[in-house]
Amino acid sequence: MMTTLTKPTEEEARRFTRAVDGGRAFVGTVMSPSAGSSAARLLSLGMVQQFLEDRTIEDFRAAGLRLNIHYADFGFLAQWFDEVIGDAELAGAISELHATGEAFGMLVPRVKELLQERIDQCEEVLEPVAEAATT
Amino acid sequence: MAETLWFDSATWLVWVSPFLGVLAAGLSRRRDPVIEGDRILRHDVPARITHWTHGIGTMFLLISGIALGLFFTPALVSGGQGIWTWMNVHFAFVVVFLFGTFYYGTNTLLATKRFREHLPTRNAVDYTKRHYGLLLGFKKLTFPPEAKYFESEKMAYILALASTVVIILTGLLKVAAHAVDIPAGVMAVTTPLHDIATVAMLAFFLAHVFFAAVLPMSWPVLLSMFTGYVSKEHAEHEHAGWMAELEGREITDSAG
Amino acid sequence: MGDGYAPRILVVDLSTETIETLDTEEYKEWGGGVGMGAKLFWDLCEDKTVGSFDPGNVITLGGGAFSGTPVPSAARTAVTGIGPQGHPTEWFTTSNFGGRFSAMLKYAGWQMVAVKGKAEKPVWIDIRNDEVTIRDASESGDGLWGLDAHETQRVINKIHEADGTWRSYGESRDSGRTTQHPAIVTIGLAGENMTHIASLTHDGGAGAGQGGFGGVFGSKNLKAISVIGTGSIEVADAAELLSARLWAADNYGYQPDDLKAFPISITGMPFSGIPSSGTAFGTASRPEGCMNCHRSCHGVRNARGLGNGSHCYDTQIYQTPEMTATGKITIDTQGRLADLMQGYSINALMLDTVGYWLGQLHKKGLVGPGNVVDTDIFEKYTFGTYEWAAEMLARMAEKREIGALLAEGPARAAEKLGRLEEDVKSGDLPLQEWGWPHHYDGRTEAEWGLASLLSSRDSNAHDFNWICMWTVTLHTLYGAPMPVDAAQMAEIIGSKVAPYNDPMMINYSDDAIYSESMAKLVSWYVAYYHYYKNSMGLCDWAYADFVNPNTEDKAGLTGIAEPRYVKGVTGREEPLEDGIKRGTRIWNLHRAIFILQGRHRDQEVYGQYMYEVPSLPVPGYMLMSSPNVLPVYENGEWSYKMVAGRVVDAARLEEWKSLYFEFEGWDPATGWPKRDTLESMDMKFVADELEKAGKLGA
Amino acid sequence: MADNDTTATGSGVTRRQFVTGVGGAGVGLVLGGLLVKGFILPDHVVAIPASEGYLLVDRVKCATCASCMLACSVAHYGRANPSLSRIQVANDPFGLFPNDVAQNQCRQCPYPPCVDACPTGANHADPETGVRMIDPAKCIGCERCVHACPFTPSRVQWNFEDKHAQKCDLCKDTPYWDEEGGVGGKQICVQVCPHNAISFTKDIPVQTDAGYLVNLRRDDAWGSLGFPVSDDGMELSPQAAPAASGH
Repeated sequence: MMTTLTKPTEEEARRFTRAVDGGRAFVGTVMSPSAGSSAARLLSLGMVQQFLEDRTIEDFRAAGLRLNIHYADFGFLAQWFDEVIGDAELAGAISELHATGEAFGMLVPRVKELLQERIDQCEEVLEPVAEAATT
Repeated sequence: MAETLWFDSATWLVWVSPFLGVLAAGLSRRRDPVIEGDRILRHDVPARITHWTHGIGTMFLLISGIALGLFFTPALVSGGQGIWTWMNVHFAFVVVFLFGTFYYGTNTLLATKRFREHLPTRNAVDYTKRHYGLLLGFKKLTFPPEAKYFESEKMAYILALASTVVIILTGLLKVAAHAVDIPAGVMAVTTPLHDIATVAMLAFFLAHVFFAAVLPMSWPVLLSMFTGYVSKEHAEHEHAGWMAELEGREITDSAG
Repeated sequence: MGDGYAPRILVVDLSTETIETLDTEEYKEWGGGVGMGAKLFWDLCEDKTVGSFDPGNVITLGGGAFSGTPVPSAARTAVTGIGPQGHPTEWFTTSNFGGRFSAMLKYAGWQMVAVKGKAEKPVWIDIRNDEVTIRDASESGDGLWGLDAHETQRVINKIHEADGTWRSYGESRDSGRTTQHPAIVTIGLAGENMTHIASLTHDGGAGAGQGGFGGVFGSKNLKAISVIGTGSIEVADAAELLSARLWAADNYGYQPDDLKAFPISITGMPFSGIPSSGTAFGTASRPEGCMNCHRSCHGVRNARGLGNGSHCYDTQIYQTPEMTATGKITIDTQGRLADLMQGYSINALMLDTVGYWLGQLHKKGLVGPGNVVDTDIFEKYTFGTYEWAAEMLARMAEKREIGALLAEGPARAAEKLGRLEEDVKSGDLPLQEWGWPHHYDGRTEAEWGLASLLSSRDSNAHDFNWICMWTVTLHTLYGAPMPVDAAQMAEIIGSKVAPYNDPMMINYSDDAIYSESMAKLVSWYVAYYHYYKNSMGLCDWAYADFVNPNTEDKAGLTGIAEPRYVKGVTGREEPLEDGIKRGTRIWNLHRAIFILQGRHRDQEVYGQYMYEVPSLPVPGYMLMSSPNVLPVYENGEWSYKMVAGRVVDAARLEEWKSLYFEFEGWDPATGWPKRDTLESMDMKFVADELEKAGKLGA
Repeated sequence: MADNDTTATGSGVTRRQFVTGVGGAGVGLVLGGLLVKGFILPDHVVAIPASEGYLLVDRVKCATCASCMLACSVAHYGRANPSLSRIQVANDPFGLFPNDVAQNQCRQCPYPPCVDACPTGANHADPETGVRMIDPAKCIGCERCVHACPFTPSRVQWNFEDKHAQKCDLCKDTPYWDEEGGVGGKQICVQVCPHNAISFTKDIPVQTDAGYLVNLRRDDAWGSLGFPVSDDGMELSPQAAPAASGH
């Protein structure tokens, strides 16, 4: 996917990558065949990106019953980025993907890519600042 | 010699033993019972030899056979060495038993009278009732004029004879199986037969030991199996029929 | 002719250290497992209202007719008795575990074992065929007390000199011999210390977690039951049984060397499910099967301490905290924790539930030294790390610090803190029913929740869950073509759920879950798992098999296979509907025991969150949610639909309960069985007892 | 002289003389025969034909489920009992992959010590197929074959319920199974193994563990499970019965 997100300012980068407190976490779902479903509280952009796993139906077949689905509702995820993180642009991009109506598993790699792109952008913006701070 | 089975390595002894018995019978000189003063010769030397070789053989065969038993009891011995030891014990007494039994059998062939005196007569039921009824305290009964062997013993003899024949035939087949290929179907009948005959043999053996050795009244006769002689007094009381025969007179039955 | 049963039932009274035997014949009508177990409990437990740790409690273990025979996937051992996990009442309940125990028990000549009373000092029961010894487990004896559950088994193996070569039990040539290890069920510290969260551990990773029976062992001063058997289980029709086994595996199972024959998607497919992955957590591992099972879902790793034999929830007890804290899930954490947990004999759901709950309270600032939840664990360790979890397990097992409170189980702990109502309502402590942690979701998978609510535990039977929810949801989420469409699924399942045979039973629409079709579904579901699985011994991971990817028409083996197994093992002609009747009978007996313990329909309500919190994630909410897609019949047609997002309607649930009680022949006012119903099932003895207690349905 | 049997038979020989003759001749015959057998005839060497079938196992693939054991005992006896199985899977519940399991199958040895040890020919090579098997009816329960087996645990078992030795017959004689067994037919353990971790071959395997322990993992299927399809890098100890890990 081509870059679609605008480069954030230093202030935005800090905001987009911050960890929120537990009460405002995004709740992902771990679906386990044996354990049922449980909630994963995701506090930051980075954690969401790590949480989402790029899997295919083949992976589930090979793993037998030991592989879990890491599920996030992309509609709610977009809402969370918008309302809690304050990254309306990322929220919009996720919403757009969500609106395609494609299967969750098909969207995961694209959402992950999007999130990674945002993470990279923020790191890019914040790195010189961090370096400056240490020198 | 952990795994040596004499049945396997010394099979020939089993074959030679019956012939030795036959040979011994051929070479033996027998003496009939006779009154010698106040005692009576009841069992001559060959009788005693055949009795004890057969009897001791039977006892150890029963013990070892039951310990090893394939079909009628869990084996009393543990696996491996225990089995081999007991099989060898069984073997040793097979040799002894066969010698004694064939010795006896041949003797009997040579003197059918000896065989006949072991067979029950038409008095069997009546005598036995009176004999043991009296022992059990039925005072109104009178002691029957038993011959050399009690009628009850004679009946048991038939059982012993039958089981011995079956045991020997099946046993020899089992031994033969160590040397030649005997069809499995034959062995499938042989082994259980051997075991069933053993049960019969055991029943006879226990009864025999009880009546002939455990009951005090039989002790004089037991002794005679070692010395050959019983007292005249004993014979007159217990074997009135026999005494009459030895003295060449009519048998009188007090109940008759 | 044999009928698959072992001849005797062993009753051990630990108070008097005496052994009693019962004739299995008297109990065969109950199948085995939780059927026989409940009847044994009925007969042997004099006062059914006692607490779980009372010496009067009776615990039974054992399998059914199928156990230890070539019936595929029939290795479960069922446990029954009063369990300490239940809340507010410690209900009579059941649990089960895989492995070899029930089979070995039968080879030893015992169909079931029941333990009552309480030993004066720690003991263990050593069963060697018909020789049963109550042995000293304390320091003065075999020194088992205080050992972890794995070490205990190693010591017992040593006592037996079990080394995989032939060894004899008895002095005779014809004494039994075996190369096998004894099957041992045992407890670790959590059981010894009589916690409410203790499991029974068997082998490396088999265990009965739910119910808390580890604590019952502890309360009886019973460290372990070890059994070695060398006898035979004679089956009625061996040729039919072997043929059924091969027929099932060849036509319905996976084909081990033909990848193409592997099912399109295995996750939801019961009988055809393939072996566990050969690389659990990235380390080579052996897919290991329970006794005579074709599924092989356990795993033996190549390094010690990595959850050997564990395979299930036990390897996932701390996934989300680790994920949340570190962004990944590692064998180093999960595998080691699985081993620790098995060693302590702690119910796998407990660390997960307690961890989540404390995590929530911690975020609310309620946890810390001197705080509402008075503990320093968050100060000393980081939540999400191995160290935090290992410390928490140790504290719970040893009843140390906050562990003393948590060892009471989450419901009692929250109650003591005065937080039960609030935290269950918010979903911070999702206890769906009877203090049981949320597992599968009764809001969407109605039969699962309802069966749990009307029994005494999380129903944990995945018959419909694998097919109707997992398969469909997985395929939906990953955009894969469905093995069968919704109409086909309804038709196939409808054809298999005799005697009702109503395709509408799997209609999970918002309305249908309160209808009579759901009453039928719950009734069938409960009867099937009470009889075929928990009594006869079939494993929940393989049965019922409704939809199967290996057949032309996608119809699984359920309905055909069970009667074949029954025929092969017992010689009895028993069509599926007759088996369902047996299951219903067992279900009624269980119900009667609950009622004697004080059960009334008014108590049968879910944890409050089920009525209030929708089962879909909304920012800021904790929900125990999942995007469940299920078959629905709406506007005249079948479809798969995401039904997540709904809550339970309290009023409609109450109406449905009345409807269901009527359906089962129970009094709708109370939920108590009626005399007619019980007598029609030849259970006059139950009706009499209920009447005596004034609890017979009107 | 009490001996009253002096009656001459028709040929002029007394019965006593006759039996003496028979006894003596019999003794002579047996002893003579022994002499001939021992000193004159060469030691007879019986060549035992090779078995035409063998079981191979893959213990890396084995699920330790004992399906083979139960099926074996049911097919042969109509009873489920691991102790009566002719293949013995021994596993250590606390062992480590891949050395936690041994699949102890009979190797149908080319020079079978168990057949040699049998005193009655009960343990024999099937004349048609060479499979080493036991005729229970001929077994006298001496257990020599059980102890003669060079492998541990012994591949010949004492069937303590039916009281005879037993060993793998490649399912030639399975009264409780409908299928044709033996060399030309099926073997229940091979059929029932959920992982195909037991296979049948007509080729004589190499006479070491390596010949009988084979890799039966097909790359496509087992590799897709993430399962090690190659033995390389796996430290496989020689197949031995695993002990309970008591350390």
